[in-house]
Amino acid sequence: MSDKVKKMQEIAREILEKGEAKVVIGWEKGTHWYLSPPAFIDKPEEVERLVWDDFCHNNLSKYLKDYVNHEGKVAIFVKGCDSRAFNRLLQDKQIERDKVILIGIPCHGLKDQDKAKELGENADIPKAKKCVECRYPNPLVYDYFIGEEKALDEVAAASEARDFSDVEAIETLSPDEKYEFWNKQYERCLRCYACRNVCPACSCRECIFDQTRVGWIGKANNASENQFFALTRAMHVAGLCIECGECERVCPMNIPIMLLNKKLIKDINLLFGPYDAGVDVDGKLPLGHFDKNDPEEFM
Amino acid sequence: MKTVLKTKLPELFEKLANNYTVFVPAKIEGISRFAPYQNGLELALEENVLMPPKDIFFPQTEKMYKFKAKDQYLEIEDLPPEEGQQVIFGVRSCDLKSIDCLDQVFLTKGFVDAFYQDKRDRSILIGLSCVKPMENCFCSSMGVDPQKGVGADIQAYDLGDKVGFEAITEKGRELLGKIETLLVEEAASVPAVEKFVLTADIEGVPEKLKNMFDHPIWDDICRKCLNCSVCAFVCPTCHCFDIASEVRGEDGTKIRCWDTCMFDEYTRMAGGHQPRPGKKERVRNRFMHKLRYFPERYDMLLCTGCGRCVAKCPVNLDITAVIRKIKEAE
Amino acid sequence: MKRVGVFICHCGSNIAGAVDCEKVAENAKSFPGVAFSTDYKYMCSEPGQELIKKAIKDHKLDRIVVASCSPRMHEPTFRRCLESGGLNAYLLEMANIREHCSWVHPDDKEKATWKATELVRMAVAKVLKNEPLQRSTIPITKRALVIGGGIAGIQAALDIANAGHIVDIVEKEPSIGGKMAQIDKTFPTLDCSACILTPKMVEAANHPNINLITYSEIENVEGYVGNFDVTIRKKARSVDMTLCTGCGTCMQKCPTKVPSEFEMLMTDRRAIYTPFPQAIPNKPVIDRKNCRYFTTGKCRVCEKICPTKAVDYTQEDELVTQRYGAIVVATGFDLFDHSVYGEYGYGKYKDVITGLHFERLINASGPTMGKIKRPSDGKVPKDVVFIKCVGSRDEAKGKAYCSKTCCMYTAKHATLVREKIKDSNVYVFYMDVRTPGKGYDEFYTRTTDQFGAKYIRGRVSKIYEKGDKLIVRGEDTLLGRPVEVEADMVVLATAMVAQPDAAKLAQMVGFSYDQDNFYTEAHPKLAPVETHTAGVFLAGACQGPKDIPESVAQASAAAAKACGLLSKEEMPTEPIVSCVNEAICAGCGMCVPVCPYKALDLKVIQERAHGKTITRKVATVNSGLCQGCGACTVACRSAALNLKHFTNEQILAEVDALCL
Amino acid sequence: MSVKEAQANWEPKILVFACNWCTYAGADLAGLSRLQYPPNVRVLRVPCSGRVNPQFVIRAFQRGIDGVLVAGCHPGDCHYVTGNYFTRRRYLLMQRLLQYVGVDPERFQARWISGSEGPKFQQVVKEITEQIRAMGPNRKLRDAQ
Amino acid sequence: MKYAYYPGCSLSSTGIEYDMSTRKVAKALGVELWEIPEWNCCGASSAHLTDHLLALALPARNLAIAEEQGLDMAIPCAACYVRTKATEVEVKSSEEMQKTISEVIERKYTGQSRARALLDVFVNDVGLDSINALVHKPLKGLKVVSYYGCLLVRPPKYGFDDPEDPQSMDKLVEALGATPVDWAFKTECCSGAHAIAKSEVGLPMIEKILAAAKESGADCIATACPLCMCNLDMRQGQAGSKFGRSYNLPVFYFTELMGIALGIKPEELGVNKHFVDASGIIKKLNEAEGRRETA
Repeated sequence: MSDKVKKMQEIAREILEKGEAKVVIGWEKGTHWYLSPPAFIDKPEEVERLVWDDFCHNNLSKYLKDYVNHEGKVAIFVKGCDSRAFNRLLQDKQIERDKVILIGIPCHGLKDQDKAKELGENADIPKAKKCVECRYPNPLVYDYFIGEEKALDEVAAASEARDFSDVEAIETLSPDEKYEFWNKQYERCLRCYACRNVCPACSCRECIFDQTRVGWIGKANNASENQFFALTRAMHVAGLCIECGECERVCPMNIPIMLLNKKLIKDINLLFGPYDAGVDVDGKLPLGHFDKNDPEEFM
Repeated sequence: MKTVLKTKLPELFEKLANNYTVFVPAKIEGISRFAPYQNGLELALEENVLMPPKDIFFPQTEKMYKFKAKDQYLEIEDLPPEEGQQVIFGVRSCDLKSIDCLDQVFLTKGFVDAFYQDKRDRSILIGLSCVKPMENCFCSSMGVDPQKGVGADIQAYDLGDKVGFEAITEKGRELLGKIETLLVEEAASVPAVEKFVLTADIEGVPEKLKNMFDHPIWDDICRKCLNCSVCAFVCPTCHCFDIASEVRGEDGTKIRCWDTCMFDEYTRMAGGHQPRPGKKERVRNRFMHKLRYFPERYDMLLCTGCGRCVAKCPVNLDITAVIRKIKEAE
Repeated sequence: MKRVGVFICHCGSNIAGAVDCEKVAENAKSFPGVAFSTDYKYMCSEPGQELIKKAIKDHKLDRIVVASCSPRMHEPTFRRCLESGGLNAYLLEMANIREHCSWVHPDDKEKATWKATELVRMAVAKVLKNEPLQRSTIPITKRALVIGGGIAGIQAALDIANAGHIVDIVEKEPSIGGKMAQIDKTFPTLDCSACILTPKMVEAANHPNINLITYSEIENVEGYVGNFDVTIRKKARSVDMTLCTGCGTCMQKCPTKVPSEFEMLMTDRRAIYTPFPQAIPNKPVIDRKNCRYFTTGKCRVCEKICPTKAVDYTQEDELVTQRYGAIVVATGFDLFDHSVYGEYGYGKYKDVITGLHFERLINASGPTMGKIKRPSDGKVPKDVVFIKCVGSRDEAKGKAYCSKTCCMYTAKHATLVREKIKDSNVYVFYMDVRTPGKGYDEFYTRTTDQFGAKYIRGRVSKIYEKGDKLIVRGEDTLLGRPVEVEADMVVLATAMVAQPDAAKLAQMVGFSYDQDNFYTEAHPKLAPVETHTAGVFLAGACQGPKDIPESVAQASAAAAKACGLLSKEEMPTEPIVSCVNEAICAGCGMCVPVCPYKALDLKVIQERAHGKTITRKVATVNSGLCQGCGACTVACRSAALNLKHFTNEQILAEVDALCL
Repeated sequence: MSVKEAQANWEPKILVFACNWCTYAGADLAGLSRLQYPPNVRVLRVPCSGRVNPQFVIRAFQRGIDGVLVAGCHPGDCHYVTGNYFTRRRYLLMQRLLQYVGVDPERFQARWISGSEGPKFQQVVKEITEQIRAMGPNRKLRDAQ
Repeated sequence: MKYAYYPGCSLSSTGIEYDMSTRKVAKALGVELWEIPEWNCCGASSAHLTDHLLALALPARNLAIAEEQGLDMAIPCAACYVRTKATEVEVKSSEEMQKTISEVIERKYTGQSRARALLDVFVNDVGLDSINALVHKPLKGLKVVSYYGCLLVRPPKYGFDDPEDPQSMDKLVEALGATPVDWAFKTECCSGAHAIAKSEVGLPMIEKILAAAKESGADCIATACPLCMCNLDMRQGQAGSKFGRSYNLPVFYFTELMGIALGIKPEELGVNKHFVDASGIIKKLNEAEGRRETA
């Protein structure tokens, strides 16, 4: 067992024994070696279930929404992306800071589950795509911290610059080629809403896609409705997406959802100045304010 | 047994396609599913496909009829009937069993669904045996024989570089006759099934669940669920649907679309009341339906052990683990 | 089943000339929900309106579409028609088939008729989803608040008070009077500023309808037009206003000397003080930051000496909340801090002063008793240089705008120097001389011709000290030559800028301000004293640089607007406002910053869920503030916010109807 | 009518979301001034361009509109003070997103048209109509009906 | 501490003592100067008056070489500094310009490597405390006016010090033990090349600076620019005779003063190359030193 896992379990045990929180949310081993799904630990004796390995993909902060009316505190483990998700939910007033105990873990980048399954346990498994481009591997906010502070620097140093080449590749296509590409992607969308439900930027009480009575979207599954869903969701998370990449990971149809989200991130940065969602809790949202000197193209 | 080289299968499908719509397992845009055979299609015969054959009989979106508002009345107009026979090749035992489940729902107990029945009647099923269970397969635990499914018109066997055929029904025999020229009669033994990675002990579970509606186990099981519908939409047996109208001015179409007990709207009543308000109620319903309610009504499980939900669940909410927890529960 | 009536207007031949109105009426009959459809020559005429009213009755119509001219023209007419026909006014929709159809497509009757039909179809689809809306009224509190007690605030308060309404003036300093009290003479008449200001101050103080709330600041503003709930922080004066007689003994005996802000720090005041002798109220306050008792715990001299025992060290800040019907904002201006100008010495040269310093230097009650003496050594300056546009018309270091008053006050200063120091030389460096105003240019001409001030057109690039002189180096652009002046004193015409806390107050009250933090009028031409927030008006230099007559004029204008509002008992409200579906609202607050009227806020509600009582936050719309723009509805991702009369459902229905 | 005939008789349909205070008034002025333009535009009145939810735009394309114009007051002139600044932010993004998924740039446009700019309204809708006519019917994002 | 050293053309000719003293002082302070191999002209004056892109591209090549080494550039000459800084600022603010420039110079320059004035490096990177600690021979009693010239701290967006009243050189000479004298001509123009081409314009400008320095009571002038040095030192006699005055004000590069205080022999620093004889000052300093030692 690695020192980190030991430390994790120690902290969790301490929190539960002292009664600081009633539940600790972490990760545990799942059906296969390459799966580390979320775990909910209520009792000190269960802390041994907790793990930290290359597959702790799930962004745990989203679960805090389930504990809004929970009595007492909830403790959760946060990677860089989980902490940004936490900040986002805080910014959306969906959770209260003092009802949560955050245990920060610097993250070296997780491994690709599909590749892991394909290549086997002893192979050199590549990083998950979302982790290759990660720029915030360290938790931005935490009450406890796993590992040494210097690990923060190491991890931060290892993180790479944001890469928009995939977005740019699509931008260079002709309109018809673009449409063909996206139409193909969304033709196969099941509208299972896994992307939405896993997304920490989606904090609505009732999503408009569930409001059939208003008639935003039809129940029918076809490329047109599915693209309404895709574009609307992209606009709804514009300026809020923290690039955890969970939407794309959980999509059973392998739709490159982050290509849409990254396009908006790229444009927001280009048009309105650098902005990273979930970093500054007190900052203004890109679509929540304006600048009189915003680019003028509509003359 | 009548056999054909796997490399010759396209030729065989080509021939059948003259008279039938031939659904074969194929990989399209990286997703494996049943698709009408056409030249150049990338076949996916190594493993079972991600999307089950369910949507051939029960499409995700199905038009039912058209209507037109006139003065204070509605005029109903039936859609032109679909015609032609279809062959579905390569249905694994778990999916054959799932069709059996769907048949129960849509064709028995005095409730016959005309849309389903029509498609079902026009279909000839060719099963395909499994040799190496996939990592998430546990069909044998659910009482399914991976070598020989139920309800197939023809059972095909994976013989390595060849496929062997065995007619089960009259329809099947007739179909085999049509491709006889491509088949070779030879003695062949079906290879034994390899060991399953995943298993589940279902013994006594449906009975035990009768007294577990209020069991605290559900509080724990439900917690990581996201209430998405990946599991239901990749499930070969889930069959809930919702009927809706698409209205454009005076004209409208009634459609029915897959629905799932994971969604908020599924049980929300007209007045806004929500009897299954949270994850717990919805997750409980899903497993209760699969493992208790369905067996109670139709005397069969509503899980065939295909493992698709285990593979695709974003949070690894594994039904075999749930079964284990139910077994262990006090 | 809803029953829509459709009425197609010919507008004489205005519409019928290009659109086949009979055909449009006929087409409309088949639209879902339409129970009656007809056309008529002039729908807006008396018989036309009667036709509609009769049809409502005869055909049991419950909503109406009128296809005629622009709704911007006759929507009120037909709304009244519906009301008198017994329907709610908001069950009307109009299809604009004149301005948007017949008039612009006069030559293609077929296409115009096609378009008119579609416009009617859109209107029908929308009206099917219209809801009856009720206009309501809000009561008006007959009391006005004037924020700022300078000349603008005093004038506005006097005008409102004279109209018979109660007015409170809130002033942050211990005395009213503002910047005008510091000024010596006023241009172009050179009459004494105090002589014309103090009578106004006294009048305000004695007016039965005016309450002075000095040494106080606005803490919070809630509510909306007619009903602003304003919390005022009355800072602790440490002197009981009811006991103090203003005898001034305490101010003589106080041992602590503090540089006087009123005198631009050029002389001292005491820790217990009134800002200037004519202060109103003429009762002192204790400056607790500098008071010996408050800093060391010992002293209490003023307490001992006070004959009426008015000194009270235990006083605390007091928060009072009062409801007002109207607010006049008259918070004035500040002066540009010229220390950003390195070329003028970063403010470190003692004899480089601002115009306001100069006002105090020449004021008979100022630190030098009206003798012009330079601050460094008290010498009477012989050579005085004035530099205009310091901080104004300078995008690099200051503000882009023209500060408007500096040309005139510099001319005034130049005149006064020449008048008081006979053998003096006055140099004025300028970019332009701008003197639009009654008697202004004549005054400037006198300054140069009669008083001999030397105007040099050019900027000053550097000032440095050489011995006891200041070397002012610049360029005379008319001669095209560098010039150097050896000066004894330099006076900078620093720009008028917004008060440092201007933005904070605007955010509190809820109106907008420009990039320089000056308050933005509702319309630069047609609503120059209103703000975008109903019931809030602007007076004086808080809106932009102004001289005294302009400030006074605007103050009276703002007062007139306020009086107009206060003269009513109540005012009607438009029901087209946003509303919140609390069941859906997640309380994320994304709508709040989008609202320009501060109409959105979050509130806590209680509800039962899963058998427990829980509290959660939801958005709430203040329908008194909401103007119905609908920006919030788009910010709301879950569509919990909707705009009445322009709901999501209605707009979607219009889009759908158009696409058939 | 056969499919071919329908195609031959195709007329572009263009939806204009117009704010009540500027662009709608501008369109009224175009009418008052009898400025002619093609009969292919339909003006949908909204209080402010800030009311135009991007979802309305996608919906229009779904249902078969060939081009959408969102128009409002010039920045700084908004009747509701700041509404159009939000419109500008939102649609700078939306426009790029639509182009990114293959919608031709001509099909979605945004313009500032004031109440006094009747001629501009005329010119803009003329231009858009001609552009769209040259491109033919929009099939992208469109539902099968 | 390591920097890419860019001496520029003046430092191998008229300003050779600036180069000598810089290298000596840097060594003494433990600052490693890696001279940019094959450095090219910064393009001063001529390039930016003729072609904007050329003016940016010339320094960009030097910066690119520095960037390849992962080093910031240390630049003694004020003109070289301001031209190089201009390139850095432009590249950082415009991605497009960055691409264009990289294309022109056929090297990648991303704006990572920064242009630094040598004075900035010594004062802000090495630090006044560290310098002070290394002072062997404090310049006790020496009154110095710091003359920054017109380029070193301007325009404000390039500068590392106040554009109107800079302080870094004043603080530096103070750290060396000398007495900085405040004056109003710190950033006055020395007339640049006018002194050569239009002496009737140039000489009065030089004269004003010298007069102000003299009037302030200073013993000498410290400077950071080879052209300023030329004008104030070489043309001091010319300016003086034109106005009938004699100033006798030695002018030093600040690096020379540093060298002297650090105990380096004046000849090694090139002090003997001045036009206005500085030996008097050196002598006085030595005498004071001697007195202190014997005392």
